[in-house]
Amino acid sequence: MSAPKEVDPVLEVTNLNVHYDTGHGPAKAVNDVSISLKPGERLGLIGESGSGKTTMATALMRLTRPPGRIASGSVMLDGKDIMAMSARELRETRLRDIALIPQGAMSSLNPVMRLEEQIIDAIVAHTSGMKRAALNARVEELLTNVGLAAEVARRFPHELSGGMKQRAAMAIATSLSPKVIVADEPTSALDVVVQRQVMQTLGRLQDGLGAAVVLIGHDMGLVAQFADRVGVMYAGKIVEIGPVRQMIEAPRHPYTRLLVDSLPGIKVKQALIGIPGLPPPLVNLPPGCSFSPRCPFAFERCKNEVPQPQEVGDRQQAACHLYPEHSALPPMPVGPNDTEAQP
Amino acid sequence: MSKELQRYLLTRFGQFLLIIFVAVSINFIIPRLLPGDPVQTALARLQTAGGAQNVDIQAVSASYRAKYGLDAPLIEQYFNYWMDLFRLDLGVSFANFPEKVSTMIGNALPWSVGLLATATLIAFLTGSLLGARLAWPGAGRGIKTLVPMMMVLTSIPFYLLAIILIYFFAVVLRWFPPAGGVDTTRIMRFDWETTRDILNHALLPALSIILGNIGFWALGMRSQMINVLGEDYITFAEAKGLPPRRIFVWYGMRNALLAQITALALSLGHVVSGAILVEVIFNYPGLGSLLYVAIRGQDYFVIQGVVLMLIVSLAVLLFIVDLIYPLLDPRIRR
Amino acid sequence: MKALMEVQGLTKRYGGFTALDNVTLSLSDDAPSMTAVAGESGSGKTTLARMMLGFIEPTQGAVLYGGKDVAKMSASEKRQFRREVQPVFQDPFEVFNPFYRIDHVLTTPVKRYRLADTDAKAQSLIEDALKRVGLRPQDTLGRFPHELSGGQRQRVMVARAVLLRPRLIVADEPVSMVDASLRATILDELRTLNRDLGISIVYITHDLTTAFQICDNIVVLYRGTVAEAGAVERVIGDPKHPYSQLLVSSIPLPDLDKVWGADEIPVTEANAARLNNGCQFAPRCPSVMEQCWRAPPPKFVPDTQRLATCFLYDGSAVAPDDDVASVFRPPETARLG
Amino acid sequence: AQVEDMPRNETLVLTPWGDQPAQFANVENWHPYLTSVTHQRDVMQFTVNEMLFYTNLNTGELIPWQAESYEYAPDFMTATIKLRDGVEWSDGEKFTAEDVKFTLEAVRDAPPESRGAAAYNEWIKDVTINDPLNVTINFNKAAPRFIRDYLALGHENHHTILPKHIWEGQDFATFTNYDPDKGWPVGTGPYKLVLTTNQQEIFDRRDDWWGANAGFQDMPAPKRIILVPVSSDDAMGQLHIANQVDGGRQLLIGTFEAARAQNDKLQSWNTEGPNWGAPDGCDYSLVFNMMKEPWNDVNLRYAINYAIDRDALNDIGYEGSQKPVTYAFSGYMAGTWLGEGSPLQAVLDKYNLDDPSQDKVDEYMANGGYAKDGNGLWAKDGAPIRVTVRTPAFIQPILAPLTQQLKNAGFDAVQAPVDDTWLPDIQSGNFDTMVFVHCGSLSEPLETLQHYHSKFSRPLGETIPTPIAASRYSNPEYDAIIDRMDAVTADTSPDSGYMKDAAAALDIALRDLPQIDMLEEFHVVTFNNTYWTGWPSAEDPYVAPYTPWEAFNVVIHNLKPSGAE
Amino acid sequence: MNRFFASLRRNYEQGRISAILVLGLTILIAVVLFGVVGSLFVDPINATVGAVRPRRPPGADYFLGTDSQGRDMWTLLIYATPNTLKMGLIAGFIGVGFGAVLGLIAGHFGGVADAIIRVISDALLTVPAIAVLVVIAGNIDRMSTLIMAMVVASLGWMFTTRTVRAQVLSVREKAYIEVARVNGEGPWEILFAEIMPNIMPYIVASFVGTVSGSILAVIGLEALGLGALEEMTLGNTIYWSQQSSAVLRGYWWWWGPPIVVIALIFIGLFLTSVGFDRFANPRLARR
Ligand SMILES: Nc1ncnc2c1ncn2[C@@H]1O[C@H](COP(=O)(O)OP(=O)(O)OP(=O)(O)O)[C@@H](O)[C@H]1O
Ligand SMILES: Nc1ncnc2c1ncn2[C@@H]1O[C@H](COP(=O)(O)OP(=O)(O)OP(=O)(O)O)[C@@H](O)[C@H]1O
Ligand SMILES: [Mg+2]
Ligand SMILES: [Mg+2]
Repeated sequence: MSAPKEVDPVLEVTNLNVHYDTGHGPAKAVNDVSISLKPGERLGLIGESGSGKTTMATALMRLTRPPGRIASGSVMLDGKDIMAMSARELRETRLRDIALIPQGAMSSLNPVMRLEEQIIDAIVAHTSGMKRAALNARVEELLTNVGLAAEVARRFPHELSGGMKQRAAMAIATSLSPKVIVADEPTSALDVVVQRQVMQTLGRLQDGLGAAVVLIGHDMGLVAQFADRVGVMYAGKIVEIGPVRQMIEAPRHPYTRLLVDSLPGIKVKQALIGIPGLPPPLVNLPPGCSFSPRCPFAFERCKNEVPQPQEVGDRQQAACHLYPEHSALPPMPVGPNDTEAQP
Repeated sequence: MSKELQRYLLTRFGQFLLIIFVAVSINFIIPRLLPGDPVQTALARLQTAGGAQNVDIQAVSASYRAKYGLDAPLIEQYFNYWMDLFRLDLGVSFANFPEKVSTMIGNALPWSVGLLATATLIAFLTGSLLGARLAWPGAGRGIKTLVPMMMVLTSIPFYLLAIILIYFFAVVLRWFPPAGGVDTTRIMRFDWETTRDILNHALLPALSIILGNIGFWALGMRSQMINVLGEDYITFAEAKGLPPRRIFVWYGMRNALLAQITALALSLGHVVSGAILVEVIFNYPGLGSLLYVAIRGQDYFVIQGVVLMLIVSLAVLLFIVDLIYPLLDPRIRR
Repeated sequence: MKALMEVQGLTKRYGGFTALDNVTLSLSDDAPSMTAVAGESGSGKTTLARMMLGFIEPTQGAVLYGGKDVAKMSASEKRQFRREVQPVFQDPFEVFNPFYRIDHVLTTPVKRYRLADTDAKAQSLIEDALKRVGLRPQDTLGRFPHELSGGQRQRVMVARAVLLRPRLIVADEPVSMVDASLRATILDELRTLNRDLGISIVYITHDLTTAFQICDNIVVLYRGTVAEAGAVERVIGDPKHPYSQLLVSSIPLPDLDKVWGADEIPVTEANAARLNNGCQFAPRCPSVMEQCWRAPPPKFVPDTQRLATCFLYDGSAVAPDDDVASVFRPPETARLG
Repeated sequence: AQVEDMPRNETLVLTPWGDQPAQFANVENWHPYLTSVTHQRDVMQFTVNEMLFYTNLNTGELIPWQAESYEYAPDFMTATIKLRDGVEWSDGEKFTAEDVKFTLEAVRDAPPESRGAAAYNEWIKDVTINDPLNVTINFNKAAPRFIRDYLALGHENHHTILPKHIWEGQDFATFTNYDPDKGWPVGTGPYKLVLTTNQQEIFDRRDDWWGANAGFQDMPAPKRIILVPVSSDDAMGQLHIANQVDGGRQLLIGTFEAARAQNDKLQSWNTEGPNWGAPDGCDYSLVFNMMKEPWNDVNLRYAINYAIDRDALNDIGYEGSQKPVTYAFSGYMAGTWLGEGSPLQAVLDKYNLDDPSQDKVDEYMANGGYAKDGNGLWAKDGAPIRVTVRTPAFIQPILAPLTQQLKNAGFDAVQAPVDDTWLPDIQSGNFDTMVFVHCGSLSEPLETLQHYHSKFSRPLGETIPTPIAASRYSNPEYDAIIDRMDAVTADTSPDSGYMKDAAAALDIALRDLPQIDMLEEFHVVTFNNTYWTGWPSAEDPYVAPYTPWEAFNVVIHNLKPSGAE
Repeated sequence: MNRFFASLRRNYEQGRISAILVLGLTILIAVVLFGVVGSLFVDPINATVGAVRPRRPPGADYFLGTDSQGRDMWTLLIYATPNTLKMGLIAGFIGVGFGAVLGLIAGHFGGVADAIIRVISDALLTVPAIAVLVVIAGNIDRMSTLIMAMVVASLGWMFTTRTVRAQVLSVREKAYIEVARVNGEGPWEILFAEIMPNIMPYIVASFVGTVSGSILAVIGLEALGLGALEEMTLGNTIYWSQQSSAVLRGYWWWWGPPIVVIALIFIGLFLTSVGFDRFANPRLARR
């Protein structure tokens, strides 16, 4: 499915900055990120470990904890700024309007409470006057929705497999039909078969609820299979965002391109090519483009000037100095697979 | 009950028996390692009682020796010791012949349990609550200043605290009775007057134990709670939009308390040996005082009996913790 | 064929639970190969690896190295074995003792196995190994593990193995904790080791795409039993066993034309209780037949260079001996140089 | 049985003597002759029980009670006691000669651990009843002091008469003498036991007491007597301040002064300090094991004597509340035969042992052939003289200052841990030196002097019959004098033969110095006048003030309500 | 050494060495200095029995008054403080050393050794120190601070064993232990070179805990009169003040100063252990 066009966005993130205070100064884990999300849209966010995906996901719900802090920016959810809400409003908004499927579903369930209590907890916190029987019925319904047997409700988290826990978290996240679901790597610890099952469940739920989904992951394949639109994060920034097909077939940002190239297929055997070098330390970002030290196309300007996102195609934006000079990414220069590879 | 649970319980029970066996054997050996002759020592105190100077020592010690079974070979004594234990017979007090040690312990026990266990539990509960609150983000000013004060109090051994409390509240201010379990002229009945009198007397000693322990629990709880609050399930609970109180109690404290339970059992078990001085200082009629007097008088079987009590109760408490732990922590219930 | 390592009827039980059930696999000594072991979580991959490394002892069967049973080796044979069979672990952080610098894992084997008689020689050995995996010694040595990235740490571990010039590396999910972009680099290095140094490699993974890319042959495990085995092109390109089919169809590919099967996989395992002696996959199998419940299927060879333990291929030949390696294709030595 | 509340001002609250566990033991055993059951000395003697006679130890005056008088035959082989008419047991039975005969013979035949059994067995042949109020004791040998020592002194743990009609046929070793339903324990005293728990032993006044009926005495004033346990000096002080007790356990002088500062109703024996207390017939002495090297060397013993500064010991250990002495003659009747003109006083003055002097230490040590070693310690043949200062717990205050004084004089002195092995070690002779409490004369000099008689001495390793003979001194010359004195009654006039012998014996004792007497024990007995007045004191010394002594019964009869609410 | 400072700096920068640790150590050092430096300025004679007039309140002559035995409290305190600390340290070293070795062995080798060590340590955990002390006190002719320390240590190792064992069990599962094996290290080398350094923070934390536990126990036993009465220690001072009813008599200078010093020692140890706790448990450091 594709996103409806001229509708107001349900979630609009503007210039979000999240910093971790460290002994060496603030680490800019989310650096001036703006994205918007239409109702019912599926947005994938990928990026390598430490690029700020989880930080971003938690910041969307204002769950950032010290030493992290939301330095600036706004997160408008259906016209209301989450950053400006009172504690009470915030509590009511969470789960009811925006829900999180946490990264570590394995450890996101209270080990000493039965699953049903944890689901009921969530419902009771937002609705009043529900009878126990009604609650039980709702729990059963939610579990069935995610493909779990009703009997599972009586179990403790440790009695569930990883996939089941992930589904349980999903059941909780969808219990109040939120408008936005943020799913932070919901399947990274699962094997492919279970991964597929879980993602399909999520897709089905999303269809049913009409909620917008932000799916976070580091696996381009997985995100491609699920999302309508994909954003690529690098060192706290969204370096490129666009419709999924364009991102895979015609990536404009060199990093996206390298990322796609590093993915092996199962059709033909090919050389495995990684991206040389390391992401920069977040407390000490290079002055220009954060990717410039690793970029095969980097030139002088990249080292001095931070590139701003710009349209590079149909609904596709990239933050790269190659544009608008180039209309597409030039062919890859071939160089030794070395840390200090330069164009 | 699952097979695994049965096996778990059986293993634990086996361990429990083994520990009891070892500890009780140690307890058998301890007084027998004492130099000198326990009977002579027992007679010694009689002689200082005056007037008994014309008792025939030889005859008496022989008759005592036979009476206490101390003329048998060691291995036989050991066997008899176990037999007696099964009959709950702890022997007699030399100092208070023919009083049974079990009777003496039975008389002292309620006082100790009433005072020390209650005080320890109160300290545990309030301390844990304070510690948890301290770890909770945005703890109030009150708690932030209260807890360090508690820490300082904890730094003073509680028998020393008892001295200070007596000085201020019993000697200088005279708000509380300084010593004893009840008023000397009180006829004990099951009525309010008696209860109040008992509480009145228990207050200062209890306070010294509570104040002396609260910070310890607060600190332990604080670090457990900080660990727990770092867990993902707390973040997820927040993401669920739960009220803070719910998160605090059911997601935070509930998990943090788990780690404190074993410590509680250990400290409950050590309550008596740790609080001997408190009881002595307050002239409180509990096990601590009993043990103190027995130690000073080297009253052989009484020391052995009280120590046995302590050993067994601690082992039992630890065993109980093992038993209820699976109930508290479903993860162990496999 | 001379065998480097023979895994013979290997079975491991934990309590009543069978983690690995009667697996036989021999690795040829003639042509250093790359063999993948794949399967879902809990299928017994790590269990197999740890027995091959001699970390745990099998319940039944044996691991023979150079013809000797690893469990019964003398101290000096064990030393030799230890040196020649090296692991690469999954988690690139846990393999480093946080107390020591990176150097510790490199200097210790040099000392313990007396690989060099002088310090200078030792130093050059270490630097060589690091360079071989694309690390610059001066940037790497002297650092603490947490000062290196996951990818770098994993490469150090590969360097460690290189240093010892083993005959066999057992790599248990060496890249599952590493970012996609680094994954390629490390696997490429493993392949180079195999080609250039003639080291046999057992690559354990649940990622079929990488297995396909670097390995010659693959063994697909399901609940401790071999579901399918053979040349990667065969097994992954055209899976025969319903389980391998499920696996391959579940691979999320960044290929919008190859969408995930729209059919949802049944989540609950109906009839799981029925299973007692039959095919392990029967409860989940879409093409389950009556006989699947009764006895475990034998190793059928439906076509060349593969076997599948599935009654669907009843009628095909049965692998002559139990050894799954019997259907392996020889390594692509051609690509060498 | 239901026990009613009683107003505090009609209740007398006492504690046992000395440190007790905070709980009573054996609360259902009221056998007065069991050595280990301490009710007799703690409370029974002035509530349920009475004695034939008491003695006012301050004057020597006999206070007849259940009996009217006693009389010895000239050869001291028999004594006849005349009982008072009208004495009744609490169950209404008459108190008669039968009871006396029964008791004396029962104790004579009792198991050895019974109180007094050994002595009765040694002295008493049998008892004959002359008529219901007249009974004669027949002795095995001349016993000029038996009646006084065991039946009349009113001093701790001496003996009470038992009701034959209850005790007859009981097993003396195991009978508990307790049955509330039957009104046991039965005695002739004005109080009956109404409640006995680990916290309290309560006695209520019995208004049918014989003494009032017979016009012998008025009813005692307290309607109830409660005995409560107290475990420490501190606690006792606190109880006194809070008016929760009226008397019992002594206080340390400091505690007494502190308590008195907070409660001016408290009194002791004297009205001024630091000698607040009353003597108890004992002193603290440093005993040498005469059977061991080098303690058998009189030079060493003398040197040690002169190293000791008794005043300083008194000051540091006891805040000046005791009295320096050089021999164990107590402050009771000694006043009547010591002092100006007494031959005994002359001997004490001659030796003048209380004269600390380093010069004398050096001199005696030199005489004994000792010299100081490299560490400045007295040594012989290179081996320093180690003086181990051991004490029972109740003399512990003397331990530190005494050790320090010996150290200062150049001895290698150490404190031994305080425990209860001291007595077995005394008995077996397994010690070098020991600080011990030497209880001597309450009445006549012989009481103390006889303790060095060799009949108590034994070779090393053999058990001595009484710890008072710890030094194992033996001297035939000395024995002869003591034997002479033992056969006659005490005539303490200065010129009597008895006193001449006493002086001769004392001279030998001080010359040989088998032990060094240091301080006479004065206990700061403390009474509270808040509810009860009429306590004995130096100003009104009608009887000795100690609760464990039987004569404390006289105190009960002298108490008057203060009128306080 | 270089490595030590490097790691110190790293830890400090990571916020693991906290103000609390510094404060705790400062207090402890101050207490030690009080004893060490103080002893240069006072005459030890004044702390012997009968050296000065007994029972004087604080004043010009006696800075902290004198006790019932004629000892100058100030001098006494200066000599008693290091003695008490010494006992704690000795007991701490012995207890933790013994406990850590047993914990390491039990955790690392498992099996029979583990079972035996566990049963014995669990059993001893239930035996009160007093019982053992009574036996020892009875068997020696003279109690000394060293023996006190040993007795307390003999019952103070079990907690260390427990913690160390638990830590070894978790470290033992780490992959780097297996790496060490294939690197050719033997079991003992693995235990001491690979495992032990990683649980050092726990051992150190446990040392601080054991020292304060031992001091607590020593003072408790001394206050019961079971100590080495001839030696100058804080617990003995408390004992003598109790013996003389100092509380009731309002002679606060007998019990007050020792209590203050004891409290300072405990506060110092306590802060140090809190500080080390953060060291051993980085998560705590972040708050
Ligand atoms: N508590 C913290 N203190 C300091 N820095 C932190 C903290 N948490 C995260 N960071 C840093 O912030 C950056 C972003 O972290 P984040 O967890 O958002 O990454 P991610 O993209 O979710 O990675 P992953 O794929 O591993 O989940 C990382 O560089 C990380 O080191
Ligand atoms: N020490 C053990 N005790 C009991 N069961 C074990 C043990 N080790 C492994 N198992 C069980 O054996 C089975 C196979 O485990 P193994 O670790 O070999 O699987 P794996 O294929 O490596 O899985 P993964 O992909 O999750 O690493 C699992 O079900 C596991 O729970
Ligand atoms: Mg993340
Ligand atoms: Mg595995």
